[in-house]
Formats: sequence, C-alpha cells, structure tokens
Amino acid sequence: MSGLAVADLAVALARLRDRADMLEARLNEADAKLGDGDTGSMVARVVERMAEVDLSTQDDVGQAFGQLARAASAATGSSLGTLLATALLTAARESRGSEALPWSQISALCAAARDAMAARGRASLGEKTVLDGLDGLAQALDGLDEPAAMQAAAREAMTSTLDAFRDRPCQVGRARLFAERSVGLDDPGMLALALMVDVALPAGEPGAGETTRDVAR
Amino acid sequence: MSGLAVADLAVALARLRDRADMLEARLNEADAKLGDGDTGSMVARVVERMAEVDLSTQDDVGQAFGQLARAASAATGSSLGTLLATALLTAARESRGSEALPWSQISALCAAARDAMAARGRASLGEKTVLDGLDGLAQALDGLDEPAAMQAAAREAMTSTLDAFRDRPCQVGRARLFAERSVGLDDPGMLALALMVDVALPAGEPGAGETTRDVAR
Amino acid sequence: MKKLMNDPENYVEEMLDGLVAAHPSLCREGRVVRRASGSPQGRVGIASGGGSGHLPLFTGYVGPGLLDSCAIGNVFEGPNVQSCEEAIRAADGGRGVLCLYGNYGGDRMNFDMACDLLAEDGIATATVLGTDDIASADAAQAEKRRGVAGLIYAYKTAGAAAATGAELEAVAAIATRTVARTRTIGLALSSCQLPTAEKPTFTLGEDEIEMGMGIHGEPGLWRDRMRPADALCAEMIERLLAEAPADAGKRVSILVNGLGATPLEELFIVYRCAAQKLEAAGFSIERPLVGPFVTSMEMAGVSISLCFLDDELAGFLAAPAECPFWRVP
Amino acid sequence: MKKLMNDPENYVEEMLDGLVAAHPSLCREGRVVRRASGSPQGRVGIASGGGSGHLPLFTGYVGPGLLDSCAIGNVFEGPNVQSCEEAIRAADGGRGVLCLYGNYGGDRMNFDMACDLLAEDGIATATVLGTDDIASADAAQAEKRRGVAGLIYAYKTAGAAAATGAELEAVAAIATRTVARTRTIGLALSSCQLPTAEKPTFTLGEDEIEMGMGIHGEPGLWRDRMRPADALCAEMIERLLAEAPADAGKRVSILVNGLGATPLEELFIVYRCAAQKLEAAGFSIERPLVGPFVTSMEMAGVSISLCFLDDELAGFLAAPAECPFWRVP
Ligand SMILES: Nc1ncnc2c1ncn2[C@@H]1O[C@H](COP(=O)(O)OP(=O)(O)O)[C@@H](O)[C@H]1O
Ligand SMILES: Nc1ncnc2c1ncn2[C@@H]1O[C@H](COP(=O)(O)OP(=O)(O)O)[C@@H](O)[C@H]1O
Ligand SMILES: [Mg+2]
Ligand SMILES: [Mg+2]
Ligand SMILES: [Mg+2]
Ligand SMILES: [Mg+2]
Repeated sequence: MSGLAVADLAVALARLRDRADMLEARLNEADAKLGDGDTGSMVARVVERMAEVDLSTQDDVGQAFGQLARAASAATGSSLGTLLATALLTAARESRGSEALPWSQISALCAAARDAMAARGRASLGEKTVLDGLDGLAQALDGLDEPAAMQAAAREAMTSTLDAFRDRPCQVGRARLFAERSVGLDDPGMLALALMVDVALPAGEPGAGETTRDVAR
Repeated sequence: MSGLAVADLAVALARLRDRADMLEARLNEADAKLGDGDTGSMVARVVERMAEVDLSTQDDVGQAFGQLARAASAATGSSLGTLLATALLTAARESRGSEALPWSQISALCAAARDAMAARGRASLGEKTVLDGLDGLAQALDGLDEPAAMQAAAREAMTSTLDAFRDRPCQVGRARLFAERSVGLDDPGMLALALMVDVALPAGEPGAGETTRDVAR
Repeated sequence: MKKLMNDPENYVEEMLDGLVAAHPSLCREGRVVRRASGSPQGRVGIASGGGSGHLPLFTGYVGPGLLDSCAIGNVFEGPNVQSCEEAIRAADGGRGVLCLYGNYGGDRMNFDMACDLLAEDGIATATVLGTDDIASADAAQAEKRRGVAGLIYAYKTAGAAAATGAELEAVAAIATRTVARTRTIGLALSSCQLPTAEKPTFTLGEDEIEMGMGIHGEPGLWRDRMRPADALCAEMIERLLAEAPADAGKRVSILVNGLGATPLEELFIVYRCAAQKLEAAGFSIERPLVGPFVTSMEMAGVSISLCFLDDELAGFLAAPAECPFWRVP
Repeated sequence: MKKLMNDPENYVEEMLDGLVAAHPSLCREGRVVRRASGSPQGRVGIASGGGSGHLPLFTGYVGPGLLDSCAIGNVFEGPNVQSCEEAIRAADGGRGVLCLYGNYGGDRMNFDMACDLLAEDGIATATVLGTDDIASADAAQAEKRRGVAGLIYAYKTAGAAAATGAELEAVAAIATRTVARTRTIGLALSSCQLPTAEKPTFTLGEDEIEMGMGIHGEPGLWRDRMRPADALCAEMIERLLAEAPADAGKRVSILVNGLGATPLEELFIVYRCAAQKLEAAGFSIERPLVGPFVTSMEMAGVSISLCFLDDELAGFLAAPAECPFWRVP
C-alpha cells in the first residue's frame, strides 16, 4: 500500500534544512512586523533539531512522528513551535503502528492536528493563524490520494489561504493587538506553514511551482 | 591713566557670550579627539555664568576679577575651568584696589596667572597646554602698552603658539596618554584660550583678523 | 548591532553559565534555575519562566521571599515543556506550586502542558498570568494583556505570602490581586536584536520613539518624534492612572524600569517627574524601584509600572526578600 | 542620540532630585550627596566625588561600610571646589576624612583646594587617587593612570577599615594598597554623548570597537572590527594579568562592569569566559561583581577589573556594607 513513509519524512526534513536560512530570514521579517521577530530563528532551529533525529532505523511512521515531536518540543517553547510539536504528537498518535500512512488519510491527519492545536492554543478558525493554514490544507487534500495531485493541491491551498487572509485582521497571538496593522500582512505562522509545505515537497509542476515560488519569493 | 577697567571686562564677556555656541561646538570637537569632549560645553557654561555677574556697580578691577573667579569656580570643576578660575583669582590679587590695570601690566598679569595655574595643575611649560598659550601671550605683550598693538600682538601670539605646538605631542591632561595621536591636533585648552582671546577682543585690523578668523574657522 | 557574544546559538547557555557562576545562590540544571539552598520545605513554591533576553527577569528573582525556580526559554521564546515541568518540580515542597509568569501564548501552552503532566504525579499547581501591559489590549479585554515589568510586584507579594505558610489558593489569590492592581506602559527609544537575527527586530528613526511597545518589540500605540522626558512621563502616568483599578486607594508603588540600554541618569530624571505627578494626584509612593528590572537586551527606553496597594499588598511588598537583583531587608 | 531628559542644563539637577527621591538613605545638599543618617561619629569619614554621568558611581556608593559623602560635578567635569569642601565637611566626624576619587586633573585640583581650605579649620584629610586603568599609561607611569571602575574596590575596603575605627592614615593605607592591587581595562562598543553636546563624543563604525577606552571616551589602545566575546575577554584578562602587582597571590576579585548600554546577558557571557581564564591561570575568584557599577551614560561596552587580594583586603571586601547599588550582608 502506498502512503507516507518514514523515508518521506527524512527527505522532507532534508529539504527544509537546506532552505533553513531562507525560512529564518523571511519568517523573522514577517514576525518582526507583527510580533517579536523570532518565528524564523525558531523555525530554523526546530528544523535543524528535527533533521538531526536519526530516522534511518525507524520503520514506524507514528514512532517517527513521535521522535520529531520530542525534538521540536525540546527545541522551543514558542507559540508556533509548541503548536507544531502538538501537531506532530497528534500525527504520531494517528499513525502509530503503520509503516506507511495512506495518502488518503493525510487530510484527516491535518484536520486532527488542526483540532489539537486549536485546543492547545485556545484559538479558533478564522482568526488568521497557522490554524487556518492547516485547515486549508486539510480541505484541499480531502478525497485525494495521488501524491502529485496532492502536492499541487497543497501548494495551491497554501497560496490561496494566504491570499484569502492577507487583508483580514489577526485575532490571536501577539498580532491580535494590532488588528488594523496586520491587514495586508501575512500571519507569520500561516506563512511559516506555507513556506515549509512549499520547501518540503518535491519541486512541483512548472505551473504550481510558479504559484509557490511566488510565495517563497 | 589708561588701562583695563571693569567696563572692558564686561564688554569682553558680552562678546564671549555672543559667540558661546561657536566656542561650545569647536572646543567640544577638539576635546572629543583627545579628551572627554566637554571643553566646549564647560567653556560655554563658564562664560554664561561670568556674563551673568553684575559688574555695573563695581569699580575695582580686582574685585571684579574676584567675582568672576567665584562665578567660574562655581560653574565647573573641570581641569581647564579650575585653571581659569585660578587665573582669575590671581588677576584679582594682582589688581585689587585699582580702577584700571595699566596696559603695561597685562603681560605680568598673564605671567602670574600662568605660574599660578602651573602650580595648581602641577604642570610645566612645553607640555602643550593652556599654559603654553598663556606664556605666549605674556611674552607677546611684554613691553607693550598700547591697546591696538596689544590686541594685534595677542592674536598673533595665539596663532603662532598654536602653530608652534600643533605638531608636538601633548604631555599633560587627558591627552598626554596619546602623545602620538595628539600630533597634528590643537590642544583643546590652548585652542580655548586662543578662541576666547580672539572673540573677546574688538574685531582687529583686516590683516590680524584674517589670521585669527582662520583660528576661529 | 554589536553584541558581546560568541556563537549566537550558545547565547542562552553561556549567559546562564555566567549567571550562576557569578551568583552562588542560584543553581542551574539545564534550562531551570532554582535556589541553591534547595526546594521549599512545607510551604507553597513559586515557579516562573519565560524567554531569555529580559535579565534580571526571570532568573534573577529566584531567592528567599521571591521565586523558587525558573524555566528558561531561548531568546524571546517560551521555555519548553520539559523545562516547565522541571521548574515546577524544583519549586515543589509538597504544598503545591504557583506558576506565575507573563501572558504569552508559548509560555502558557508549555506551562499548561507541564501542569497537566504533573497533576498525574499528584503535584498541585495554580496558574496566575501577568497581564499588566495596558498598551497591549484595551480595558475590556484586560485578561488578554501581555505581562511585562509589573510582574515582579506579583513575584514579591506572592513570594511573601508563600513565606507565611499560606495555602496555594491563598498565595495564588495574592498574586491575582497584585496583577489586577498593577499597570505598566513602555516606551522604546531604540530596538533590540535577536542574537541569531541579521537585523534589529524593528527600526526607529534617529529622532523617533514608540509609546506602548512591548518588551519583545511588539508594536505600540504611537510612533512620533522624541519629546522631553517630562512630557513623555506625564503621558505615561496619565495613561496608567486612567486605567487605575476601580478600588484603587491612594497608596502606590512605582517601578521606573530601564529596558536595557537606558542610563540610570535618565531613569532618575523620569522618576523625578513621575513622583511629582503622582504626588500631585494625591498618591503616596511606597518603595519605589528605579533601575533595569525587566529588559529587552539592548533596547533603549523605559517602562513605568504602578502597583496600587492595599494594606495587605503593602505588607507583602515590605516583607524581607533577597535575590541577586532585588532586596528588601 | 536620544536622551530621556528635559533642558540639558538641568540634567544633573533633575537626575540628583530623582536619585535622592528614590533612595531615602541618601540626602542631597546642592551638589553633595551624603548619608541621610548623618555624619560619621567618632570614626574616619570617606568622601568621594567626580563628574556626573557614571551612575551608580559616585553617589550610589554612599552608605554604611562604604562612602560618607560625594561631591558631584557636571557631566564629565570634576566637582567644583565648594562641593568638594562641603562633601568633606559632611564626611567629617572629628577623626579626619579620606578623599578617595579618580585621578583626573579637575577633580584633583578641586579636592586639593578644598583640603587646603579645610586644613585651616582643623579638618584633617588624606587623599588617595584611583589609578586602575592600565590602558591610560604604562606601568612605569602607573601613578598617572586614570581611575575607572576598580575604584569601587577601594571604596569597599577603605569603608570597611573606617568602620573598624581605624585611624585616618590606616584607612588611607588600605585604600592605597587596594588601588595598588587593582587593575582595569575597558572596551567600548559605542559612544556616549554629553547632554549639552550636539553629537556623540566619538563615533565607532557599525562593526568597530575600541579596546582600552576610558569612561569618558578617552582614546584607547586599538580600534578594530568586532570579535567574539571570548576573544575580547581573553585579551583583556591577559593584559590585566600581565600587569599584576609583583606581590599578587592567587586570590582575586573580579568586576565585570557594564558601561551603560550593554545588557546583563552579555556581561554574564563575558564573566563566564573571564572566570574560566582566571581559574585556568590558577586564581581563585572571590566575591565576583557583574553589572553596571561604573558607567558612561549610554556607552555600550564592558570593563574588567581585577583586585588582587591579600588576607586583609579579602576581609574588608567581605565586611558588611549597604548602599543603593551594592550590598554585602
Ligand atoms: N494561540 C494560538 N493559536 C494558534 N496559533 C497561534 C497561537 N499563538 C500564536 N499562533 C501562531 O504562531 C505564530 C507566531 O509564532 P511564534 O513567533 O513562535 O510566536 P511567539 O513569538 O509569539 O511565541 C502566529 O503567527 C500564529 O500563526
Ligand atoms: N594639569 C594641567 N595643567 C595645565 N593645563 C591642563 C592641565 N590639565 C588639563 N589642562 C588643560 O585643560 C584642557 C582640557 O580642559 P577640560 O576639557 O576642562 O579638561 P578635563 O575634561 O580633562 O577635565 C587641556 O587641553 C589642557 O590645555
Ligand atoms: Mg514570535
Ligand atoms: Mg575635557
Ligand atoms: Mg517569541
Ligand atoms: Mg571633563
């Protein structure tokens, strides 16, 4: 059965690690405008710590997600990092015992992660946070089970979610306090998810690539 | 008998006060290079406090010098300010009881002030300080008793003393520690004396004026 | 921006090494700093924590009559859940632990998770969040405000309450009341920079200042040209008094806090004006604090906190306490 | 450079107003700050003083076991002779007064004049000058060196000696020995600006630093690009140890001093390295001090002072003392 295996996680992490500098600079910049300017440094560190995890002897996707959750959680206590660890822990629970998580279940996994993060952060959808990004992902992947189509859909979902929320005010996290000021700006956490999805996935079709290159400009 | 009267002091102080901003900026700049950058602010404050002294009912030059010495001494405890107060106190002693200090005695008064300052500051001639400036003044005025000639000689003496010492190392005050670095730079205290002499005296002949305008550039 | 540091990745570790080496009353275990004299015995413990970059906050307030332990995060990041857990354990003397820290998402999530985990081990915890920054949300949403410099008032009163042997709920109630009666506003004159970042978190023009900025550089209320200290101080006091709690009396303590790069001389110039304004408004000032108590690394600026005292809070504020950066004899 | 001030002409006055308002243990009379508890009774008094702009120096060290009084000058200018006279009088308890201050021309002239004047009134004085800055003259001319942060070690030991009831000569001898055994070197990362000046005293490039700079911005030993904290600290410790007094043992106290704008985090990073270097050189560190003790307003940078202890100095350093900015229990 085809699906997300440990090796896919390792490859994605390697790609993220390669682009850590870009992530750091762009996300620090985004967070400096609305928050405390640390999203990028935090994401870079979390990526590095996750990439250092030795997954080579691990077959169980759930166990691998668990190892990554521990690495992320040890690396930071920031809002987004903690939510990311929460998401990974949820993924670990959802996929424990399987060597490959069926592609068709990725959407449900995103939805479960979204709900766990919302509970942990006491936040709701629509408040212009990473949650809305993950929600967009869950919806876009719903019903899909073919990797290439899923990748294109994921990138497309991130771009359109960013677009949809850009001109809305942030309502949670540090940025909520400057609702007006956040209008026109991407939420750092949502942008982090978009950039990470873009970087972690294999380079897409030219068409999709265009869209996401735009995101990662 | 013609000589330095209280009214001359008042006029000189008024001229100094008028140019206090120039003195402040130029002397701070000179002191910033070799010392702690405060000569100008200090001189400006001392000039202001001296100019505030009401000399209108004072006839005794010695008493007037004494009042100015007290004003200067109250206004600062910096090296140059304290030496200036010492000089004024010496002048007060030397001229007490007279309504006009003969012009012929100005040279001796400068020499006496120079010696009192040297004793107070435990410094010697030749070390590139305000003392050398005052020494140049005392020598240049020696034997003169005609105001216009004295003014020209004073300006000329200040210019030539600055020139003579510019390329020598400072050996006292904060600047002594950077002997090499002080080569090529005017000593702030000597420059202060030169600028104050230039400003306090009536505008000179075009020729002499050129020279000192250069100093005060 | 120049920083006296080595590899920026080691900023926090090396800072903590130096801190505990210089202050033998503090003891470090990983990302937890606690009292070298050991865990509390038979009284409620107090744990705090937060991101690095705010010294003397948080670690500097560990000591008798104040905190028992701190969990330390990376610069401007909350402490991770493991550090929170360890800090709470270190503060546990069998009568429960008050978790007392600033209202930031990451800090709250991690302390909450730690409390959940520790509940399974039978360690009772209570949580009180610092929410003193009046610029960070309006009065109707006061519970959403960020915690800034005024948090140290809650450290002091809760620490004193714990020292009396009070129950966890009572200690938490004192902390809650202190937070409810404390207001802070900040003013930034220049930015700070994360050790790992390539540029400052924000930039202010040569003559520009920002009123209401947070201690991580979070945007404030207005940005404008520099003004005289007394004008700025008057506005800050006015804003603080406009937000005074309904039951405020006329007793107040004030903290004029340097944000990191502002000289003590300037803090005293501000204090002078603040004291005059408060006295003119009929307040009597008790135990004023002037100095860098809660900073943002090299940020220049000042914050003013008012703690509106009642008899009980005043008593706890006056109780003996001792830590490397604050002492009440 | 932005400063939280009003009319720059009032900088010192307003700063002093705020200082004494915030610290009731201090009492101000014009340009003199003395202990509110009164003049010393039946023991030697200690007066210090100097220019403003160095808080907590000088005024912040007035208190039991330290100074009795301070004469305060304008920013970076010595105190005037009248203030010196009044400060000495305030420190006089009938057994003489030690004038203990940094070796700067203006300060020396004014204290000297004051001592001369007071001798006529039968007040005995002795003078000891701080000369700890090794960058300000070479060892052959050690008596010409400037006094910088290390002066507070002499405050502490002389203050403790005076508290024992020792004679003036004995107190002066302790101060002299402390100065003779104390070495400091400074490192500037950015400039400061006089309140009345239009621009900073000097300028350092975006990535430039200056080793050996004085606390008024006096030029130092070299100017170069920024380096890692450990490399800078190693050079500073090396320079200090190369100048150790001939009879130095292996006991040392260290002061890692912030010049005004440098965050505590960075001071601890420097302290960590300094302590390692000293320990590697066989020294044992006693009573380390880390913080802003002697500043240059908003100058960024650090100075390191070493006080090479003998048994007697170590004892005086450990004696109880209490002032607004330093306390030994
Ligand atoms: N309570 C929350 N619920 C959901 N998302 C949140 C919450 N708080 C913060 N975030 C997300 O985290 C992002 C900021 O991440 P980070 O820089 O790590 O936060 P901080 O520095 O405030 O701890 C925000 O842009 C937002 O997307
Ligand atoms: N001991 C001294 N003897 C003579 N002149 C001195 C002495 N010390 C300083 N000066 C003069 O004073 C000038 C510096 O004045 P000022 O800025 O007031 O000093 P500081 O800031 O060092 O107290 C020097 O340039 C020098 O001419
Ligand atoms: Mg952030
Ligand atoms: Mg000077
Ligand atoms: Mg953060
Ligand atoms: Mg000076």
